[in-house]
Amino acid sequence: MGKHVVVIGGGVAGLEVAGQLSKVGIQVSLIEKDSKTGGNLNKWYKLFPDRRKSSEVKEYLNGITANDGINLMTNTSIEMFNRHRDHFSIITSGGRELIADAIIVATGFDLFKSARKEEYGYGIYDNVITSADLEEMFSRGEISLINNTIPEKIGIIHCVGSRDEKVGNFYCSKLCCVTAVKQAIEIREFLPESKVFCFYMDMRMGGVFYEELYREAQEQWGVSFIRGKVSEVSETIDNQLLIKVEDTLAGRPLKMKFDLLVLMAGMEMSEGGRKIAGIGGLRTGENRFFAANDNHFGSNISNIEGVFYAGTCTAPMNITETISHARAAVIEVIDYLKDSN
Amino acid sequence: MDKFGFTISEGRQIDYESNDRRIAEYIFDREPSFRLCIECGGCSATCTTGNFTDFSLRELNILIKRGENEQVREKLKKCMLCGKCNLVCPRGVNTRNIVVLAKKAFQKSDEYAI
Amino acid sequence: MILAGKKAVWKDYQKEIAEDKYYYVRSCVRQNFFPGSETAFLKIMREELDKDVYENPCHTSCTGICYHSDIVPVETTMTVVARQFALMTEAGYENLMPSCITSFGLYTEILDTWHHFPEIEEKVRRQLKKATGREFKKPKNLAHASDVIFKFRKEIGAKAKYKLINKETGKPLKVVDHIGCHYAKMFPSKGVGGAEYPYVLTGMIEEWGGQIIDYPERRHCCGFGFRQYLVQANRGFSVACSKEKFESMRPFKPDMIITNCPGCPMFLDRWQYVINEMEGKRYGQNGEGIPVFTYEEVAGLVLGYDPWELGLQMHQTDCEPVLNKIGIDYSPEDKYNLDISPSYSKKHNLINV
Amino acid sequence: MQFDPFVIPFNIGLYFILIYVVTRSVIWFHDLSKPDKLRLQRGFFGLAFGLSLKEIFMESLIHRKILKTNLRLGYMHMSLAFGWFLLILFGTIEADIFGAKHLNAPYKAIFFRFFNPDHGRMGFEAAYGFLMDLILAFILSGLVLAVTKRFYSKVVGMKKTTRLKITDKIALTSLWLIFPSRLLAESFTSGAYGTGSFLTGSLGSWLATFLPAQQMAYPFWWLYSISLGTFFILLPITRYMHIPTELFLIFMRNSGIKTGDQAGTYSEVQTYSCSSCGICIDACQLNFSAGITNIQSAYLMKAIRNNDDVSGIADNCLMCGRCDQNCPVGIELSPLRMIQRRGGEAVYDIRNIYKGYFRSRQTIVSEKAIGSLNYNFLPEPDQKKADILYFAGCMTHLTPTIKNSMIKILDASGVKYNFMDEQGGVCCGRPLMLAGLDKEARELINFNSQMIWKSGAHTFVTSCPICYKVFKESYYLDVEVLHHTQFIKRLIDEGSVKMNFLHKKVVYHSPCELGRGSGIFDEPKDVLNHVSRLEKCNFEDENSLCCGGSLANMKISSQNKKKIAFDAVNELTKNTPDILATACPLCKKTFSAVTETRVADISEIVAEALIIKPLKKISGSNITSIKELANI
Repeated sequence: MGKHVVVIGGGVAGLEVAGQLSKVGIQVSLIEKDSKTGGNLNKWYKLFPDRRKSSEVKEYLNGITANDGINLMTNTSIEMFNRHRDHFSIITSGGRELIADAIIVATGFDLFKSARKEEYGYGIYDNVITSADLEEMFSRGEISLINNTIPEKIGIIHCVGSRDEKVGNFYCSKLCCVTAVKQAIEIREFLPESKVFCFYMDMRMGGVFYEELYREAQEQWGVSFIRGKVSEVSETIDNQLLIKVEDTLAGRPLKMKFDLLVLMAGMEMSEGGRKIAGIGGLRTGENRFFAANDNHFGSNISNIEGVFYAGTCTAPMNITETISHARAAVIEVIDYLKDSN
Repeated sequence: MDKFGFTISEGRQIDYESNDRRIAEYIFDREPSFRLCIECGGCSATCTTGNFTDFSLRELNILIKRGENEQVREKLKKCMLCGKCNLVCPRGVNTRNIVVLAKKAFQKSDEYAI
Repeated sequence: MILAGKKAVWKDYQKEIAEDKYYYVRSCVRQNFFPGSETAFLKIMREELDKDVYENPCHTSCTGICYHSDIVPVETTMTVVARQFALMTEAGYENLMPSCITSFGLYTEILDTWHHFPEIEEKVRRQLKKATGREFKKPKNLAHASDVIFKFRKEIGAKAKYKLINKETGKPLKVVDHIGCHYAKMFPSKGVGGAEYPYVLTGMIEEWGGQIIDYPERRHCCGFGFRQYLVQANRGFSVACSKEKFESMRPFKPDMIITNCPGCPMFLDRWQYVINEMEGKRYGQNGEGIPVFTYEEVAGLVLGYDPWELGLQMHQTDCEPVLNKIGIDYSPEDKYNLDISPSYSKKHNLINV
Repeated sequence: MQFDPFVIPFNIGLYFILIYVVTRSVIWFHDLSKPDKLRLQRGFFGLAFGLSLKEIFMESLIHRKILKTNLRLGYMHMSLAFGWFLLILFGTIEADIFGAKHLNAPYKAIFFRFFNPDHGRMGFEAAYGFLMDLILAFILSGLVLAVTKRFYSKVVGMKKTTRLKITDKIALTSLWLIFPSRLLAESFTSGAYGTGSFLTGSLGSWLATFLPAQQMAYPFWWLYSISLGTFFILLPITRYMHIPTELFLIFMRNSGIKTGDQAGTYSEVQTYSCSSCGICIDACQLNFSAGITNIQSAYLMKAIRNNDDVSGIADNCLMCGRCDQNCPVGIELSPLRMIQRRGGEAVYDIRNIYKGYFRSRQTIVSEKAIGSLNYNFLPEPDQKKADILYFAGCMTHLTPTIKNSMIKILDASGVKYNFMDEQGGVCCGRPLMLAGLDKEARELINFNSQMIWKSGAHTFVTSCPICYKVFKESYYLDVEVLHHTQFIKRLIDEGSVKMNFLHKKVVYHSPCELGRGSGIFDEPKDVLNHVSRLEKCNFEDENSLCCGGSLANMKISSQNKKKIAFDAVNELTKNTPDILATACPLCKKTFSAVTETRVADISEIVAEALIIKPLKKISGSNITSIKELANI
């Protein structure tokens, strides 16, 4: 067809879109701001609910994008793009101009900056870490505290930056619950002597095999789940973390000490995405993610003709959903390119 | 000592670290399904005793787990062991055994105390 | 504790504090419980820092205590506050500097309310005009007196005669800072360092040689909480709050407590006595109690003011252990020799109305 | 005087065990309650004695019941027990007739061949020798089976064999050695003297061809004596104590003694009567469906004998009663288990001991509260007057179709009744009793009893077999207690209700508490036959299965419950019935969860078939419901 599509973002959605488009013979330029593709997937060691290694998914994505039809541009971001009558002109950070028939935005998400929840002391207390930090520990194969001792009691705080009016995020990131359950199990696997407690507001186990994983965590791994939003964290004299929470089911406030606290950071519109929205005039919703044209049958379509969305730049999604959403975007693009002929 | 017309209030906070959770451990060891409770309250809703009193197995489960044993001790006696809770539980928690074990554990802790 | 992380938070909560020309409003509670504090503050501002501080004797209570006790309706409170602003406007000042944390919180709250609901401001203006014939301008800068001391902590440090260092061991004194709840918990952006890790007192202590300790219950209320204390039946709750804090700070072995709110030093100080009377429990090293100071008193002490001039004899928990640790020169026999105080004050021109 | 030192071990063993058994029986008798002593005395001079002798012969020697359940296992037990008995009997006769003198010491009969090596060369003597060899061969054939069973239990048609402790192993070894050593001792002696019949004679003369028979015989006589002596001495601390104890058991049982609520002579006699044959293990659904193999009654009996901690075993049981039903010795296993559950905490309840002893229950004193109350929150019992009380029971409230069906039937029958727990009642107390908490149960029983008394009802109908059992057995009410199947049967017989015949294929599952527990097998089937095509199935009446949902098991996991239910349903629905009928809300609920087949309570089927009389228009009234109509 001789068409050219620019895909912005080389994460799961971007790679899937690029791979699928090049399969049908469309020329693709894939723009990635980092030095390598993979996006947030690179931070994760194993995936829920089956705890397969994230590298397997990366292998798959690398496989479908190992294609001559894809022009991969790393360390590149978009400075500007303009819509002309039937094409777009895009200026990259390198000063290059790309002419594209369509654009797919796959800028993904950023993890909520946990330091914004000051009361949890991320970046202030020695042993408060985020889910991503924990994944890195898993990758390294060791879970240890700042002073190189092994934690015995680990707390996991759900909903950090999600469903929280105080940080301006009303929405549910929907994957942190199952991530917490997965990580709790992994901690217990790594440290069989440890005790793990999850503090949740609601257990949102809406995905396939999520509930089963939750049950496994309770039954097999003895993970305790306490319903209540942690209100504050402080450090004790022996460098433990004291949390205050209401055990809402007992109807009583509760205090508890931990060696390590893991914050389940939620998902937010990525910085890159915000930038694109600004320069391209793309509409965003109240949740700051890109607003799709229609929530039911136009979730890939933007307010600008020829610009499409794929993946978590529109809402929190797991990898399965991201890939499905990316494939749906491919269909929309092909449809669009056909019509514009 | 009511010297000033008031007394120093006792905290309501559950102090997890200083609470005695041996009763909970005793039950965990013998009835692993104790861990499976998701606090749905199905047991309390159908409870024969709950029809007459504020007895709630869900609440007792949680208080035992937190080591708030003194609140449990007396309430536990009210259970009639009829087993409706067992049938209702969506997680297959062996609720009756938990009650029986808790009773035993309290009995044992009393013996040790003497 | 990662200091860099804390500093990053402090960076986010910087506030504008006026350089000079302050309109000072006193605190109802403070001038009764610790009258030396405000006197010392004025002396420091005027004599040590050479600032223009204006005080108006027509100034009244802000009604904060009654407002927080649900006795005075908010509109009345706003009108009273508007009158304070009018006094300031009439005196030609723009930088409001309350001594009381509750006043500071209340002014902040009212200004914020007016910002969001201008019609309320208009209504209050009308009411004030009708009642008193006065008009007002909103303050250009609103800073608590402790903010101002914080701003000039380095200058005070430079003039200091003593440092908050244990003379015997050479180690910094371990200081607990307690920030009044109304300082930043309602409007974190209006407090130096925010609400979670406030910097206002920490900055002073670190500048003057002491070391701040972070104990788990540092965010907890002192127990005043207005209604808890004012209703006698609730006082057990008030004292329990203080006790919670003492129990939490105990393992850190603090040498002293510094506060920036009028009520907190009162409760942290007096409740130590009450807890001892009721439960026989003593805090502090050797059961001497943990001395509680206002930030003005601490500033006065490092500047070398006489402890009895600062009114430290008014404290229920003896402050001598700290004076001895620092090595302050004072005469123990003059502690309750109150006769000297008025003449002493006059001589030193401390009371300046 | 015929004597040789080798008889000493045997003599020591024999006199030890004789003295032990006599002493033990004196203590046992002494510990019996007064009524039980009377029963025993009456039994001794009455019919019970004869019956016991017959039973001892049939069960202890022939092992008729085991033969019925398992031919090979029965043969094994019979050959050893009956064979040994015959050996002793005919040996004694032999010693008496052919020995040096009459009325010999017991060892003379046992070691007859040693002291009379020349005996049995001709005529009648030889024929008698043939008989003795035949008996020995009979025993040895059983022994071969026993040895094989120990190492490969399937040979005797059993899935499991009981595990042994060390003294049991020694006793077992000495038991096994008794008969081979006798065989060899007799054979060598016969070989040396050229006597003996087809077994000992042939073996002896063959052995004598290459061995010095005279010298070889003596050590085997020693071995024979030592084996016997060891076995006798170990008897009281091993399972073989069942051999003498069983005789007492049979006699006590025939005299009308029952297990009761507390440990005592009878429970001890029963415990020692268990031979660990393992039939209960095979019958147990926890074994064959859930793979739980350490809690069966044989293990419980063993643990009690060994003074082990039994709580783990005692609580992990469905109390379905299948083992009671299958026990060849007739031990009341479930009541014994209940004693363990009570853990000595049984209320000393005079009624339970005298139960069945007094002719009239009316002489029993009324209920009194015991100790501090657990359930003092219960309201003041209050009940409207009615002829018939209907009590659904806790579980039935979770299966409202049963409840509604019963109401429909009751309404249609026109009887005057009250629904006692319409708004949710108080538990019957049986679940507490099953957990061994009799004291607590008694409080609930008192409460419900008062409710029933206040109603003045003459008939009490319940839908739950668990309730039925406790109301029937532990309430001592002057009220007729009926399960709803019995009640429906009565309504049908009286013609109070009329039904259509449903052309449906139905299989009936007999609930444990109703069937084996309370002996109600026929009424439910009669009712079902009346309204549907009731089919036979492999697990009927006494042999019926447990659904797995039993409240009696405190320990079992929900997964294992499901496995039991699943296996049971599979058996019951082999012939693809339209409806799997049961008469217990718990069975219904448990089965429904694991099968596609419709599971229904009998009351539901009856309600479905019910012909409801058309409402007659009564002038001047606006009666709309059957209930109101029935009340007119």
